[in-house]
Amino acid sequence: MRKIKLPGLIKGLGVTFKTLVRTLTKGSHTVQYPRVKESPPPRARGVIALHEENCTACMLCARECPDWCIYIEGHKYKAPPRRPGGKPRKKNALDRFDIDFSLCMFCGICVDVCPFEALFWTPEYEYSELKIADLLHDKTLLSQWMETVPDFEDYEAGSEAKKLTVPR
Amino acid sequence: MIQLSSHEETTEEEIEIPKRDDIREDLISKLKDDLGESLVATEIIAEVDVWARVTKEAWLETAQILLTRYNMKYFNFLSAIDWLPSPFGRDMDAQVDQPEPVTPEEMTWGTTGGETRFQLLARVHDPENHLGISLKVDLEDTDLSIESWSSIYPGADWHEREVSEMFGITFLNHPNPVKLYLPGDFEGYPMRKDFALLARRIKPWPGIVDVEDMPGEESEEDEVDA
Amino acid sequence: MSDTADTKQMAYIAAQAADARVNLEIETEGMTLNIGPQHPATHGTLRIVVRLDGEQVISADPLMGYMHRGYEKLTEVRTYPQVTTLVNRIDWLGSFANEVPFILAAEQLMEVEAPPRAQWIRTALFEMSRIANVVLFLGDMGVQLGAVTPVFFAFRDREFILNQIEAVTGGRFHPNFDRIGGLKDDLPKGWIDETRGVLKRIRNFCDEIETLVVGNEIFQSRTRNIGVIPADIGLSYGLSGANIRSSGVDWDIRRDGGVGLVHNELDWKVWTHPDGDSFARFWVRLQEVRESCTMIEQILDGIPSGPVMAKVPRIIKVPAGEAYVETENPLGVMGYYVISKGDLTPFRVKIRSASFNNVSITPWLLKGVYVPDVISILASLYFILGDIDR
Amino acid sequence: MSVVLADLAYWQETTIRLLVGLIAVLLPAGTLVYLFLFKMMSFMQSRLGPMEAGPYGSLQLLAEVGKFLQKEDILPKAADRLIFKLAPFVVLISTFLLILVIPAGPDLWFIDVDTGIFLGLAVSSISVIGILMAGWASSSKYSLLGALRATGQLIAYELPMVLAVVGVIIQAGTLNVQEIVMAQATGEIFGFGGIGNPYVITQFVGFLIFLIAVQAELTQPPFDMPVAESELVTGYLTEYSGLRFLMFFIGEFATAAIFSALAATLFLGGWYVPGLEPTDNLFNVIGPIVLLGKMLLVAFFIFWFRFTYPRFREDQLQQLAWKVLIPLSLVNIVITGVLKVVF
Repeated sequence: MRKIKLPGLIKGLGVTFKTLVRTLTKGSHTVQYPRVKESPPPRARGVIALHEENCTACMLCARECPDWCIYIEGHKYKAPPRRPGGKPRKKNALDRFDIDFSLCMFCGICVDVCPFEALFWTPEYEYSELKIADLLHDKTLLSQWMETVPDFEDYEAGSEAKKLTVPR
Repeated sequence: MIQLSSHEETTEEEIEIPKRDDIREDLISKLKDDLGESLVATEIIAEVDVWARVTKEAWLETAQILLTRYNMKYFNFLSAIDWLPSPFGRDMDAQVDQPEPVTPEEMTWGTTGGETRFQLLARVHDPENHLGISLKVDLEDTDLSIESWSSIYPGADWHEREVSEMFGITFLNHPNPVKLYLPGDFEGYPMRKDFALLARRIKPWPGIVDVEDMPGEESEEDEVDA
Repeated sequence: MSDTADTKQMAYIAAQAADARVNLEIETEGMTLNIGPQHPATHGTLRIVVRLDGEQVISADPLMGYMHRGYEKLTEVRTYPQVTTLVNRIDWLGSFANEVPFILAAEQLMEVEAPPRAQWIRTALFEMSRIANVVLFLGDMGVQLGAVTPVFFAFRDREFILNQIEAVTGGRFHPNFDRIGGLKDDLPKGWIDETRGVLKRIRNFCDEIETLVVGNEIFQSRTRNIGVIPADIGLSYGLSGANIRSSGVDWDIRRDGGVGLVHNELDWKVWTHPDGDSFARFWVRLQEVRESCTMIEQILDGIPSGPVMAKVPRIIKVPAGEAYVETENPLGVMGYYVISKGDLTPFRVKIRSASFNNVSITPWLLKGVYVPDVISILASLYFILGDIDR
Repeated sequence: MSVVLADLAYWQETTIRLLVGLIAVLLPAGTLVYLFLFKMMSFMQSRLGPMEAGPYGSLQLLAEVGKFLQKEDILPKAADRLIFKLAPFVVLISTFLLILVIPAGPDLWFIDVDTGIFLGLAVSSISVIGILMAGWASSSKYSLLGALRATGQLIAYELPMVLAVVGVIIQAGTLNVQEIVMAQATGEIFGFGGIGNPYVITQFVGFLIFLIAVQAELTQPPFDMPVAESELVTGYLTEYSGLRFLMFFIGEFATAAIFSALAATLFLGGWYVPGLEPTDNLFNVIGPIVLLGKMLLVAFFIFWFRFTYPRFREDQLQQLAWKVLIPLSLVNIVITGVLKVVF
C-alpha cells in the first residue's frame, strides 16, 4: 500500500495527541515528589557519611578537598597497651569533623582519598535547610548518615574490580 | 603517507628506533624554507604534535603562510603564557591577608624554549589532512604589543581581546580592542602569575591544621596507630 | 556549502546593508535593543546588544563575562585530580566529556595509557554525555522557536540517560569519574542491559522530534536559509562540531586522529549537511544523537574485560612538558593545552572551549537578519554559557 | 434572557445581567485555562500538571488568582502612568462587549441586534488599542516591539476573519447571530435536513480560515509573535505584574473562549443540537451547556495547535495573511455567492 504523504503539520499534531493519550492511559513520566519518591542508584552522591570509629584525623580529606570545606580538629592521646606490659599506644582522637555542604561541590575526592574507609557516599538527598549555616554538618550528623549508606553493588560481568563492604 | 627510509627498513630492532614523523618533519622543513631566520625553534613529538616558535616580526606573516600555503584554514585558539613562577605558590598556607611574596624561582620555559616572561601561544589546524601546529612567540616585557591576527583569521578577534585583558598584551590593528569578559574599568591583568587569587587568600587553608599533642603531654613516639 | 548559496548569502547581506544605508539617509533613527543578560532565549547570561532598524539587525555585539569563573586561573592552584571537578562544570550538560580531554592530556604527559576496558567505558560515557547534551538542544530549539512541547520530551528522555550516568558515576551532572590512568570505578551489575533499553527510548525520542519539529513546515520555513555559514568562514572563525559539519566540512576528531577513545574501532558515520543553515545544524545534531546510540550499542556489546585502572602513583606529579589534546565534545572541539612543570598542579591550562569560538561568529552572522532570526540562529549555534565564559 | 427579565425592575435586571455576564466571561475562561492550559498541555508533555490544589488540581486557578493578587503592583518609573493603568481595562472591555452578541439559547441573549455579528467583530478589535496602549506606555523596547507586532498582526488577520464570516452571512442571509443559529438549525444540506445545516460542512474553507484567523487574533502559537517569550520576553506584557497582568491574562483566555464560542455559533450550530425543535423551551436550559461543549471542541483545536507548533516570523505571518488567507476567503465568498444564487 502506498503511504499517503501527510503534511508535517498534521503529523506533528499526531505526536502530541499520542502523548496525550499515553499520559492519560499509562500515566505520566513525572512523579508527585513529596508523596512519591524516586530512589537514586546506590552510587548516587547525595551526602557524605562518616564512620567515626575509622577516622584517624589524618587530615588527608581536608587537604585534598578542592573547596576547602572539611574542617577537622583532633588531638593525640595514649591508649592502653594492647598486651599487658606493653607500651601505651599513641592514638589520634577526633574532636571535630565538619563538612560545609554549602561549599561542597560533591566531587567525592575526600571519599576517594580516605585510606581508612571512614567516609562514604549515601544517596540521601533530603537535607535542605532554611539557613545556610545549618548546612554545616558536624560529626554527629555525619555519623547518622551512616545508617543510610547502601551496600556496594556487584560489578558487571568482565570486571576485575573488587567489591568492598561497608563497615557497619 | 609515511615513507620509511631504507635504513630503517633493514634494522632488526624496530622498537628501539625513535619514531619518525615524516608529515610533521616535512612541515617543519618547509616552514624553515618559507620563514628562514624568523623561525626560532621547533619541536616535534612524533605522531603527537608539533611546535614552532617564531620572531615577533614574523607573527603575522606566519599566519598568512600557514593559511595560504599549508591549508591551515582552521583557527583553533590563541592565548598567552606567563612564565613567571607564581610568587604565591598554591596558596595553601595563606594564613594572613597579605603575606610576603615568595621569592620567585628562576624562570623556566617549556617546549621550544623561550626568552621572555610572556609568550603568545596559538594553534591552527588543517581540517583536511588533520594536522595542527602550535605556534609561540616571545614578547619583550618592555613592549607587550604584537600584530593582530584578526585580519587573517577573523576568529582570533575574541581570543585576542581575551588575552589582552587577561595578560595586558596589546594587539595592533585590532578591529575592536575592548575588554571581552571584564568590566571596562577593571584594573590589573588576572591571568598574570603575580595577580593574587583572592579566593584562596581570604580564608585559611583547613588542611594547615595538624593533629597535635594535648598541651602538657610530650611526644615520645613518632608512629601513630591507625 | 555550495557556491550559489554563498553568493545568495552575500547578496542578501549586501542588500540588507544597502537597505540600512537608505534608511539612515532618510534619517530613520535606529534602536538599540539589549537582548540579555537576563532573557528567556539566552539560556544563561549572554548579553547581545543589537542595533535595530525596525526589526532588522544592523549590528550585533555579544557581551559575555557575566559567568566568568576563571577556571584557567583556578587550575593553577589545584592538583590534577582536583582539576576534573572544575572542568566538568564548563559545559554542564555534557560534563563527562569535559573531563576526558584534560585527562588525556595529563595521560599523554605522564605517558600512561588507560586499560582497554577503561577506554571502552570512557567512550560509552563520552557518547552518553553527548546524548544528554544534544537531546536538550533538540528540544530547546523548538522552544526558542515557540513550540513548547519538544523541550518537555527532551527533559523526559534525557532523564533516562542521566539516570544511567548516575548509576555508574554517582553524579548526574558532574560525574568526576575520569581519572588519570583509567576510571574511578567499574560498571555496576545490570547496567548494560538497562542502557540498551534507554537507547531505545532515545531513538524513539529522535523519531518524535523528527515528526514534531523537523517535519514541521513552519519550523522549516523558520530555519532554512537562515544563518548560512559558508565553510571557509566557519573554519576561520574556528567553528567546530556540528556547526561546521553542517556547512559541509567532513571533519570529526572522533574519526580523524582522536586519541584515547575507541571510536575508531566502532562502525559509525560522520554526518554532514551541505547547506550550512540553521536547519542543517539541527538536522546534523539529530543524526548525531542517533549515531551515538549506534556507537554505545556497539560498545555495550564489545566491552573487553580487565581492570579499569592502570598503575599510577597515588600522588600524581605530572612530568614537565606541554600537551594539547582535543576531543569532539557535544558542543564541538574541546581542547586543553596543559603546561606542566613537574609539579602537583598544572603550570598553565589553556581551555579551548567549543562555544567560545562558535559564538564568536555571531557579529558576522547576525548582520541583516530579523529579531526572531537572531534567536533561532543563536539557538541553532547551540552554546552553553559556561562553555563560553569558562 | 430578555423574556425572563421582562417583569423585573431596571436595577434588578441590570444586576442579573452583570452577574451573568461575569460568569459568562470568567467561567469559560477558567475552564479553558484549567482544562487545556493546565491539563491538556501537561498530558501532551508526559506530565500531570498542577495536582496539589483541590482534587486533581482543580482549584489551582484560585491559587493562581490569589498569587497574582498578592504580588507587588510594579509601575515602571518612565511609564505613562495613566495609559499604563488603563490598558488592561481596555482589553477587558473588548472581551466583555464581545460576549454580548452570542446567544446561548432561543431566548438567552444579552442584546439582540440585527447587525450582531458585525458588532461582535467590530468590538473585538478594541483590544488592539489596549495592547498598543500597554506597549507604548510601558516604555520598554520589548513592549513596544510586541505591541507593534500585535497591531500589525491583528489588522492583518481581522480581514480574513471578517471575509470568512461573510460566507456564513451570505448563506444565512442575515447579520443577526440568533438568526444565523436558527438558519443552521432549520436549514438543510442539498435537501437533507436531518441534522440541520451546520455551516462547518458547507462553509468548511471559511471555517478553516476563521480558525486560523482566530488563532492569530488570540496571539496563540504559531502566531504568538506579540508575546513571543524567546524573542521579546513577553512582548507588551513585559512590564505588567500582579493584578494588571491577571487582567490581561483573563482577557486573553476569555477572548479565546468567546472566539471559540463565536466559531461554534457561526459554524457548528451554536446552542442547537439536531433532533429537537429549535424553538423548544428546553434549549433555554441546555443551550448554554451545548454551547460550552461546542466551544470546548473548537478550543481544543486552538490549544492543540498552540502546544504543537513553533511560531512564524512576522513577515511570514503577514505573507500568509495577505497572500493566502485573504485571496482564499475572497474565492470562498465568490463561490458561496454563486452557489447561493444557483440553489
